Amino acid sequence: MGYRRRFVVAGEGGQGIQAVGEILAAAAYRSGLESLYIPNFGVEQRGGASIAFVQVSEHPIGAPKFEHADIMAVLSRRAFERTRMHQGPDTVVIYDSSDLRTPVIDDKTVGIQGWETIAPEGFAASVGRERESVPESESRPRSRSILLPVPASDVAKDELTPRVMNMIVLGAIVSLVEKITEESVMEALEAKLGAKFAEDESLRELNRNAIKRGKELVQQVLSQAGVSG
Amino acid sequence: MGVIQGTQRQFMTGNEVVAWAALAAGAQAMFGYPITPQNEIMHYWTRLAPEHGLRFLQTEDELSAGFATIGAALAGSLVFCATAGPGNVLMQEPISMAEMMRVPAVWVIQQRGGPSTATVIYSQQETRLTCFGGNGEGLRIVYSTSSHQDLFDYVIKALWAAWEFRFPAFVLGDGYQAKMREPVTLYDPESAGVNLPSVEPILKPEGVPSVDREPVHLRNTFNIEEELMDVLMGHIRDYLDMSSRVVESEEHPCEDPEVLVVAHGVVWRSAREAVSVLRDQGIKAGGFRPITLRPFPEESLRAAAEKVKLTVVVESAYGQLESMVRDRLYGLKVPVRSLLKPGVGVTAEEIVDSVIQFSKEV
Amino acid sequence: MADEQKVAKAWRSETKPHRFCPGCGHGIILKGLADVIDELGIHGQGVFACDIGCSLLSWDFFNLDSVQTHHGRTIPVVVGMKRVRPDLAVIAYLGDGGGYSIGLQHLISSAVRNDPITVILANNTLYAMTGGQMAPTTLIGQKTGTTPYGRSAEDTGSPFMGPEIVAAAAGDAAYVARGSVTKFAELKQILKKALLNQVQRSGFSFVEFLSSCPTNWRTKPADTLKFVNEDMAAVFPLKEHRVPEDLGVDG
Amino acid sequence: MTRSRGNSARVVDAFVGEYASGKTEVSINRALDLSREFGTVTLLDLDTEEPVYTVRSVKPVLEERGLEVVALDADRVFGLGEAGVTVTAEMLGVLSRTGHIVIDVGYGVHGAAALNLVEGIEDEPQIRIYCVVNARRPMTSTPELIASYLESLDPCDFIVNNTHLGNETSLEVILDGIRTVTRASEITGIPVAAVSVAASVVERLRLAERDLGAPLWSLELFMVGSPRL
Repeated sequence: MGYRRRFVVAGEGGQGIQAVGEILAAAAYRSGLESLYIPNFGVEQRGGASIAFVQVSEHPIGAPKFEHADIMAVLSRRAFERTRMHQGPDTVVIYDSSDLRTPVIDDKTVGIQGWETIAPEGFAASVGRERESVPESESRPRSRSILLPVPASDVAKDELTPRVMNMIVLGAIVSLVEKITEESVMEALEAKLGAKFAEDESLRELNRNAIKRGKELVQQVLSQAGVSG
Repeated sequence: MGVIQGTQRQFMTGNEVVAWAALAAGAQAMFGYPITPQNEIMHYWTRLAPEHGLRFLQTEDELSAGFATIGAALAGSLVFCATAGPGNVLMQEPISMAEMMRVPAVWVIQQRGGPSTATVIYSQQETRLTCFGGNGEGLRIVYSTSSHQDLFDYVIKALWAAWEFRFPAFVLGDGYQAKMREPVTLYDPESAGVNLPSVEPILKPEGVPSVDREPVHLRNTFNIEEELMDVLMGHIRDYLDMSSRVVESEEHPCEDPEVLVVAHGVVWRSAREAVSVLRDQGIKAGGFRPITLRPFPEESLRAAAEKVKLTVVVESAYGQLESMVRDRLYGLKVPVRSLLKPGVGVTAEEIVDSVIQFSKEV
Repeated sequence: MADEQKVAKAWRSETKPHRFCPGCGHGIILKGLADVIDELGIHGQGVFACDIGCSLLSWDFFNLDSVQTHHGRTIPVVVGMKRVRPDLAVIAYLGDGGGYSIGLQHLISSAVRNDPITVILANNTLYAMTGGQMAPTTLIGQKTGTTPYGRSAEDTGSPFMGPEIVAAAAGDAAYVARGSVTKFAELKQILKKALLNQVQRSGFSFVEFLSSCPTNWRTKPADTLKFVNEDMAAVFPLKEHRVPEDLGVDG
Repeated sequence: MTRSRGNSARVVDAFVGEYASGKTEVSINRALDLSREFGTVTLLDLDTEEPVYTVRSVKPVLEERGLEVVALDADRVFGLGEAGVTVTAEMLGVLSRTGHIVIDVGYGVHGAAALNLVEGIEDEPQIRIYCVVNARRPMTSTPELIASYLESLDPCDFIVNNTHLGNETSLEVILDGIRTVTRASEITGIPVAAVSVAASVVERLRLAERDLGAPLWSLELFMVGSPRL
């Protein structure tokens, strides 16, 4: 079948999941690959999780729907529950090891309530930062599936700004895909956010640094685990 | 000079592609009412509107959008409309008038789950509605697309066909195609040698009525049974006459196939992929895709099915394509099995498993 | 505008006598419309669209290009035309069922948008098309096919006040009025303003005319007249509800 | 016939009745009978209620049989059922014609009121209004229902008992009908002018040999089969 990679990126609405999917797909396209991106579909759409499906290939891509992903990035427990059917025996799962407990929307919550509106940055903080580990032991039975903990939220908050957490995740994903060049990622970033960068030059560096940090975080995990790049 | 310079490879959503295709074909107006998953067609059309002098009106409902589309077409405008699901249901009223009065307008249908409100996501459950909705005979041209390239090509072709043959024409997409992004080649149809619609006022042609010419009086009401049948038989003859010029299908070839997988729309992508996998596994599979669902490519389907020992129909609906296929294969001995997933996408893996299972059974 | 030398009469004699019943108000409204089109000299730009109902009997009434549509859907059809051909003078002709019941959303929305179209509605208090059933405009106590014991306000509400409601939805640019087939001179003045507001001011116009249906009312000529002038007029006041300040009509 | 008006006085008979009571068949037969006896007869279709199943559909057949038929022509009934059933000046002025007049009026009370539209009807000395009753129809199935219906029609001069069950008409149906309608006639004081029965049934049940309490009108049926305009 030739070279082909399938991705699932999943998290809470407001975390910038779809931007990761869009830039990932566009970067693959700019790298000379066929590429297909589709936002949430199927039952995954319900319940507030935001999911992006991306496929890249040397050949034209068939169905937008697939069973098992090569790489998954899951940024909340709920998103993981919604997408675990795509975790196959060989799937690499990146997860936010600094993950926050899914915020509870109740009648005390002020502001917009509804589909894909929860957990914007700042909001999560307002409801407290309770840690929860994501794909713990119960997800392990999938024999060879590799889990990569990436503390994206913590790094974003402590080193950059919470808003760029998703770009750290993007950096982590593309660090595992040789055929997507760094140059094309930056081009796709520019195409997506160029207008915003024009308003505030500092944002460009912030996003670029986040992508780079994502790569580094993956390298760290892999080297700790004794796996070479 | 067209709005697209030369040939451009772009990475876009399907809804964007529809708007660009309509623009490239020279469409001047669109009428619409918000319904997911076709909304972005209206969004892009309205964004493109000022630069290209395009008309748009968000109407009070789909009935109004459909009838305004008819009014604009009668007045000689290259016009289209887009809808989905429950909107498509309402749209059948104006579409039936377009059918009766031979109004050359184009509808883009981005199918969503049904019946009722169901899901806003994806489905192939509007296949029968789009082909045969309304209180008539389904005198429509329906192209079912499976990729962004199809969306671009067939929106242009549907606009041409509607005016060439004076039947309402449809581009049947779905929520996946609407929302997903993939590469597409945009081109200027004229320089690419593609047929462009030839548009003229139907209701208000040149000249002053009763001075230069007779007034044009259009109607869809008739007095007696025989009068209606005369009118309809004229339409039906025209429809049958044009069919050979309109029908299209695609095959995924395989020498001496023993199994034929039939699918339309986005499911064709999975079917084609499944056929390749099956062949790798030593199963002699072939694929058939009707591109036009109205008129249906009957001859090519029969020719393909005659050669095989098993036909498998795959669709994201419960037998809407299957019944069309069975109807066309009547009299052939080939058994027909189906993988039916109403309102849900189908993966290549599922098709492979089903074909293997069905092959064991027959 | 039509070429000066090419002005024809809007009245199409080939299709006369028309198909309306003796004493029907439609023929009076349409005669007035033909006169006004001639007087304004807009024959060359006029397009006539009619609804389902007895109004559809007007489909070939005029020497104008015309289209007969579906029940209640005439307004969106002319809106579509006007959007792509602003040079046309489009006229939507419908009854009270098409305008106030099945197509009310189109009437109100078009008024809100100030679509530059002219909508003419005949109010005869019932569905003449299908054999005299209750319409939104049926008077309290009036017997119809579906109110055989008379319309009751408790059960089916009160007569629909079309121009009053449309005037409330429309802006200052709209012309909205109610006339009567029993007052022909005023009827023509109203029609003239309704067309001028479109062709001169690109404004929306809606005019209702109290109309007669002796066939379904089962009335003799004198009673027909009395029903319009007394019974109907008592419920539906004849007046102009909206007149744009700069809408000028010379005699 | 109930009364002989002789050759000098003209006949003006109007037939009213419930929906699908058989008004039209009775009207046609009455007109044909009159034309056999007395010459020129005009049959007026004043059924403004039912758009299709009326005299209009058999107009050519009746004209061949020598009747003058005043009904809408097909080209006058544009959009039939959508545009309503219109009347013409010719129809409303029917009383100005010479010869006998038979009027087939629409169904129900509202239909019967259409007679009011005919010019000069209130001053016509020869007008006789017949109510056609089929006691096998639910709204006129008992003497009391028939009586109340007849009163609602006011004025009504005679009853035509047209009780039948189509092809299933038996002697019992006819005799039952006679009992029911006779009772209604006693309640209202409105005489029964005739018992009308399809000719085939008359023959099958040998009704001509029986005393039915009123003259027997043997009906030749014209409205069977699909309607024609």
